[in-house]
Amino acid sequence: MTLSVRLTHRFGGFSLDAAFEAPMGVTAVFGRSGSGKTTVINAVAGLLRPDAGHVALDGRVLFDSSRKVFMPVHRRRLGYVFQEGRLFPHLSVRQNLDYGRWFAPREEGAGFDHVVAMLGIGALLDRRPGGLSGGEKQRVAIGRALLAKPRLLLMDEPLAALDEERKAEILPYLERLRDETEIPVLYVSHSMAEVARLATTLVLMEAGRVVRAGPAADVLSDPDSVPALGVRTAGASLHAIVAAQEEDGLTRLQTSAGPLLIPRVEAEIGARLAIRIPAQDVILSRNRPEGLSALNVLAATVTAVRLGEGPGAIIQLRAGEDLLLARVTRRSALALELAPGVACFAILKTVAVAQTNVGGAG
Amino acid sequence: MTLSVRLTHRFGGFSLDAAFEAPMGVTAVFGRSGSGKTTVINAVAGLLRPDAGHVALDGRVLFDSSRKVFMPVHRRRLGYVFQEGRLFPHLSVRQNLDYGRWFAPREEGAGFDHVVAMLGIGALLDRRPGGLSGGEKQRVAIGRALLAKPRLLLMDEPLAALDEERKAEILPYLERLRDETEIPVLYVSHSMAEVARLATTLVLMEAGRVVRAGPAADVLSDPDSVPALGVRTAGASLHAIVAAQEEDGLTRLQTSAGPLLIPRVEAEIGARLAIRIPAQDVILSRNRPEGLSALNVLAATVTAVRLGEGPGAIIQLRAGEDLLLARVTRRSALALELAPGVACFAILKTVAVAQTNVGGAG
Amino acid sequence: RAETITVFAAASLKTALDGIVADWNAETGNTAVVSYAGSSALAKQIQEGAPADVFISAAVNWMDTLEEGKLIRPGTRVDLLGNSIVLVAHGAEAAPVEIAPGFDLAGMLGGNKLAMALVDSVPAGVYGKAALMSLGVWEAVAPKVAQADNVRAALALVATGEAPMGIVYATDAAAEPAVSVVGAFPADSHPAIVYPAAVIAESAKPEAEAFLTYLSGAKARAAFEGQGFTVLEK
Amino acid sequence: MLDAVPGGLGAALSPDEWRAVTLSLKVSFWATVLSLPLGVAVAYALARHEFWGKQALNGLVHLPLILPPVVTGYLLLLTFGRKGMIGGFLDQSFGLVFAFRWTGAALTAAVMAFPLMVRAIRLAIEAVDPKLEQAASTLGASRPWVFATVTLPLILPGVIAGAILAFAKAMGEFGATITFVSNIPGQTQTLPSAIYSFLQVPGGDAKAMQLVLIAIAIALTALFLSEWVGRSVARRIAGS
Amino acid sequence: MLDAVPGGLGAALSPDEWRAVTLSLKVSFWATVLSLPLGVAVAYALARHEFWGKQALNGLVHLPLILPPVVTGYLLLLTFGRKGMIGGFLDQSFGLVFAFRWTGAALTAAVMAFPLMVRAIRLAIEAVDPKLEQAASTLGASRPWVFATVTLPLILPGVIAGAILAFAKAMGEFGATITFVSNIPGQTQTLPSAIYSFLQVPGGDAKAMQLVLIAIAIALTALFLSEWVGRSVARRIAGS
Ligand SMILES: Nc1ncnc2c1ncn2[C@@H]1O[C@H](COP(=O)(O)OP(=O)(O)OP(=O)(O)O)[C@@H](O)[C@H]1O
Ligand SMILES: Nc1ncnc2c1ncn2[C@@H]1O[C@H](COP(=O)(O)OP(=O)(O)OP(=O)(O)O)[C@@H](O)[C@H]1O
Ligand SMILES: [Mg+2]
Ligand SMILES: [Mg+2]
Repeated sequence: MTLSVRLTHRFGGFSLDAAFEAPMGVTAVFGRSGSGKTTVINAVAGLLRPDAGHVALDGRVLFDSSRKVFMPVHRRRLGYVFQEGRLFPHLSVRQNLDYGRWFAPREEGAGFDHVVAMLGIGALLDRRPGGLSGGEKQRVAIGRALLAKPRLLLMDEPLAALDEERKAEILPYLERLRDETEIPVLYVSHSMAEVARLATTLVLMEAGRVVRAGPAADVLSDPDSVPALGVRTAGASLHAIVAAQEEDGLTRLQTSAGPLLIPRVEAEIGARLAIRIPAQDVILSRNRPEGLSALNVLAATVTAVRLGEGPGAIIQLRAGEDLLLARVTRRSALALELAPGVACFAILKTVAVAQTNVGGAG
Repeated sequence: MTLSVRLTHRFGGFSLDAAFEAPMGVTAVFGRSGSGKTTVINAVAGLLRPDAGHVALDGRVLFDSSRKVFMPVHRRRLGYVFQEGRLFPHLSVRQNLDYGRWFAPREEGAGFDHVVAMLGIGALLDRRPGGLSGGEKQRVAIGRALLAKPRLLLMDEPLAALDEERKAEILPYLERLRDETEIPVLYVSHSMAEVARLATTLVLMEAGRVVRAGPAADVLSDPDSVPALGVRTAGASLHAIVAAQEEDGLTRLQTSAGPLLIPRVEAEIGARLAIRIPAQDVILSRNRPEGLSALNVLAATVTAVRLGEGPGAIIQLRAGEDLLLARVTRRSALALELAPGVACFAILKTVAVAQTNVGGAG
Repeated sequence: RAETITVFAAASLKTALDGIVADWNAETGNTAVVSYAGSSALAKQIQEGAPADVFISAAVNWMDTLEEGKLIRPGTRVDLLGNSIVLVAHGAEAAPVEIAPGFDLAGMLGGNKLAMALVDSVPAGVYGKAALMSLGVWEAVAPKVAQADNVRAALALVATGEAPMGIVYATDAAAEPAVSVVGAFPADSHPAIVYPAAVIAESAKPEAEAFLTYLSGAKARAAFEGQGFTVLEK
Repeated sequence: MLDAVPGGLGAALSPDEWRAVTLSLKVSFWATVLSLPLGVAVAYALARHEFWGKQALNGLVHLPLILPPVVTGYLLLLTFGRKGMIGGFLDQSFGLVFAFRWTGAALTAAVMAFPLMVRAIRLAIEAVDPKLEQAASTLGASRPWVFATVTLPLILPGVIAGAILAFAKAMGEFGATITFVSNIPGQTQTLPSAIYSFLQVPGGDAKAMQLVLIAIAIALTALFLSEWVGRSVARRIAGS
Repeated sequence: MLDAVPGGLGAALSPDEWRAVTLSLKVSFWATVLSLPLGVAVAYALARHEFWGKQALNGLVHLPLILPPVVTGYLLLLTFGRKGMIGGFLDQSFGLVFAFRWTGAALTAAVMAFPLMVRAIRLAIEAVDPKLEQAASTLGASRPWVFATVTLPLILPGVIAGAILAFAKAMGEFGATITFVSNIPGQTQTLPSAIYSFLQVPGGDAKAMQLVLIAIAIALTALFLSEWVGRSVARRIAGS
């Protein structure tokens, strides 16, 4: 399934002109406040009729201004998690969750009990949305969208109102959704941790325009997209296979660059994972360091150096078959004489690989 | 100025029983979704009349159930930034911002132009809130509260809807507010980065109860509070004085444990700063490492070791006069033979000290 | 010195009275303003101190009530006008009906209604009911009576054909082209239809009595008769 | 049922007056119930749609409010009377007769109360956040479903308010009713007609006031009932 | 101003009829304007407060809707007439006379239109999110200020709707007016009273219809004006 989007639209002072393809998996739309993310997602949902453009989901045309096609919202079969919940105030939480099921085909999908348990909203089922806390509301909204068994999930900062632990609980479910079902997801978020973990495709927006779009791994590991992403959110992904579950609570992975120890991941031996390594969590060394608390040292070769305007530099490395990004100071880059072709070691703290940065291979 | 809060309240299945003191500065209320944070803040604001308790701001009693005192909301002089904006739909952005000024004393305070520029909402002034994006709305809400010149600021996840860069722009202003004015701030957030940067006092809530409260530095550097905070958000703060602005864009700080290089901070030489060092950004080594891209190596002594239930361990270190926390794997802790009294080196990436983690000394 | 007097008059007098008032105003230089409403409303207003100088009622009983309440100036009450009630039928050329004791009105109506004013409260209805009773046909007709709140509404029911027949004042019937008078009720079949008039006790204006006198004058007589009223001799 | 009302008021009423009371209830009830769906539909159209002739429809709905009731009654007579255009058609096609029947009284009451009903419902609809309706449609609900499951429940207090307002108005309607269907005891004599009759004769005030009290009692009961229902609905929505 | 209306309708009207038109406008205008603050206050009290006697107040407000207009007019005559309790008091204390003055017609119109006005405004108030009012009070606004700067602007469409509804109702009010203040040309003869007069005599229908058209024209103008104002207010709120 593929979503293809091409849109132009004007509001007073703001003009949108965006085009991208969202293949299977999670397509994250990333950009500053006011860059037009919600506008794009609304146009896909059919809540906004754009001035011109074309939107198709898996060949089915949802909107085509040239042929005057505009499929009504309710026929598009989307699950939309809104930035502000939008729960039905007159229905109980249970009835809110059930709402989309009236219209969904009877085919199998996420089960009610399963979704409720995963979102931790079992105790709320008989309450009305009026008295729920901000995070509780958002969890119910997510459940409601999931249970509508949509052909496309639209999520507008669905986790912004949730605490870290709750996020960490829900993210794996979204991953499973991405990996096990054929539902493409259009995901708006300000959190690069979320985006990097979930996204298979990344669309970077700025002032109504798409400045970069492509497979998440490519965009994230490209030093040139660092300015658009923000220096602190850049980072690349390593592909790995689970090699062993060690008894002190670590999981040993095999990557093309060597072994990697991370906090335990509940996965079968042999399972494929993608590990996001934020650029600023990587330390470089010209010679193999000894006696550090950091357990992971990968041999690598510098492939590109991009000096920023500030005191930092982004170093792109090849470690085995994967690309890594490291963010170091310009001073260190000079001191260590880092330049394309130079061999070095990438040091990585085991604990820095957080649960949110481990995803099933997308 | 001090806010003292003692409250009990029941809603259907939820019961609140919380007491804490919020001295000058920012008191962060941290806890999971549904733990009662908004309920506490509403009781302080006077939007909720709790079953029993006592709330006083700087000796002035706002609520006292035993003496049946309940000061009306509008006389409390608070600036409340709500979780959901609550802008006045019939007023322009400018009029929204001006709203509280009608009732505020003419004394000096944050100027209109200043606040508008800082929040980047100059272009929106003549618009109505209806068409603003989520982040734009929240910025206006923050401005509106600031311009009311409150004696107490209440902020309920004010930055949750903002992107990282916008957050990074607004945070320093909140810090300045904290440092330059005498306005105490009660700040609810899910983001430990924000909390750790802003909070002078920390109140950790769980299921309606205060599980820990105290000066942020103490709570954050105490290995015992790690479970309540969540392992990934623990960390301590170093006190530092700006020593020099280097020409390659770095700032050299002097700490009691030695020099520290961080990305440029706009501060006078001699200014005092607090640098938050997240526990998971610290790498430990028994011998002084050489040839690393990490520029900061501090000599330290282990003061406490706390092994977690998982594969991790929290090491508390004394570096000069400050306490640091480091999160390492249990395996490394054993391999490096870390135990109280052991001397070691803490390695810190320069770039890991993000703008959001540098604050004026609270 | 010109004076303004206020006349409270039954609404059915409007056409005739408007002309007479215009004449009187022109001749005397005084001004008479007329408030037209139902006799009951006007009487009640007079009871509550309305600033009326002259009252012309379509209902004898309301004038009696005012007189008992000493609300009209003694000696000024006159029976000003007379009227008659007629049986009308829908259509411009309906066949005449002979109205006599026991005539088969109910049979003529068949399943349809006889339009009247409210038979227990509005004068035209009261007179009509009395006539039918004295003719001995009320029992049979009663279930078929549709009562309107005034004569004009009853007439409208016949004019539209909603009811084939109705009992209304001769004055109203004459002016409605969509109905035809098919018979007149004998004058002795019901109490005399009288429009009493009087000066109100609280009125301090001599012009009020002069106006009342003028209403019995030749010019006024012509105007009333032009509308189908009979002007009663003193 | 009503005959069981004990003592005082009830005892002093003649059978005709009792019949006026029950007839008024019947007329008002059916006028309200039957015009409610149309009222909701018209209110929805006026609140949420732009269409050709919208202002004309709006004006038409409000006419009975603006016109003296006698005029409305007369116009009804001309159109819905047996010789009237619509009335004649309905009579011949469906045997549905309004003239001199309680059905006509109900029609009149419905027409007279319609503007009040539509206004109340329309305001309620305008207060519903369209974002909630959008949310429902993204979940697969078509327009009618969205209306039935989201809009309608949310405007329920407004609909109840509108219905009760209409009921109260119908209970008090007199001028148009008597003009259109006249006053036939037991068939079209409603409570207000009976009251009017008593006010027309000297000394009838006491009797009239007795009936007025009955009218007030009925209408206020309906009113308080609606307040109570409206409030409990609102409370349910605000969260248990 | 009105005399300048050209041709047709205007030309054929007698001075008395013109006076009825202008008087109706005056009466309806003042009835609406003067009762509006009270209407807003009562609507606010009913929507947002619990107090002793609330249901009694609610019932009282709705009485004119429930009662046949003649009854309301008669009750007004009894209480506000010169011999009535309140009327006598107001006359002696303030020289304020309602009976048989245009002020009485305005009072009647206000009373008759009050339930409609209050209902409309109350629904609008109930639709305002109390959270916005809370936000205003945290910014330092006292209850009255919150009302003036937040609640009132937000309910403006409802207030306008209520006012226009009241105006339209006042323009059409007849039964109670003629019963209370009679039908004195130039003083208390409103447009509907004039229409009534013409309907009571043979051959008056044409004239009556002419006046009806004028009444419709005025009321519909007001109605469309209110729609337009309400819509532009709503648009302003929705965002430029
Ligand atoms: N209905 C509207 N009328 C006018 N301007 C609008 C409207 N809706 C959105 N805009 C403007 O379009 C721009 C993009 O809005 P949008 O909501 O898509 O931003 P966003 O990327 O979702 O931001 P955020 O992250 O803050 O939610 C903003 O500048 C906004 O003010
Ligand atoms: N009016 C109410 N009626 C019933 N329960 C309520 C009400 N308001 C809050 N609660 C319950 O009280 C608990 C605390 O709510 P509160 O809004 O204070 O949480 P919170 O800590 O702010 O959560 P979040 O981070 O999700 O905003 C929740 O379980 C909530 O459902
Ligand atoms: Mg958005
Ligand atoms: Mg909250």
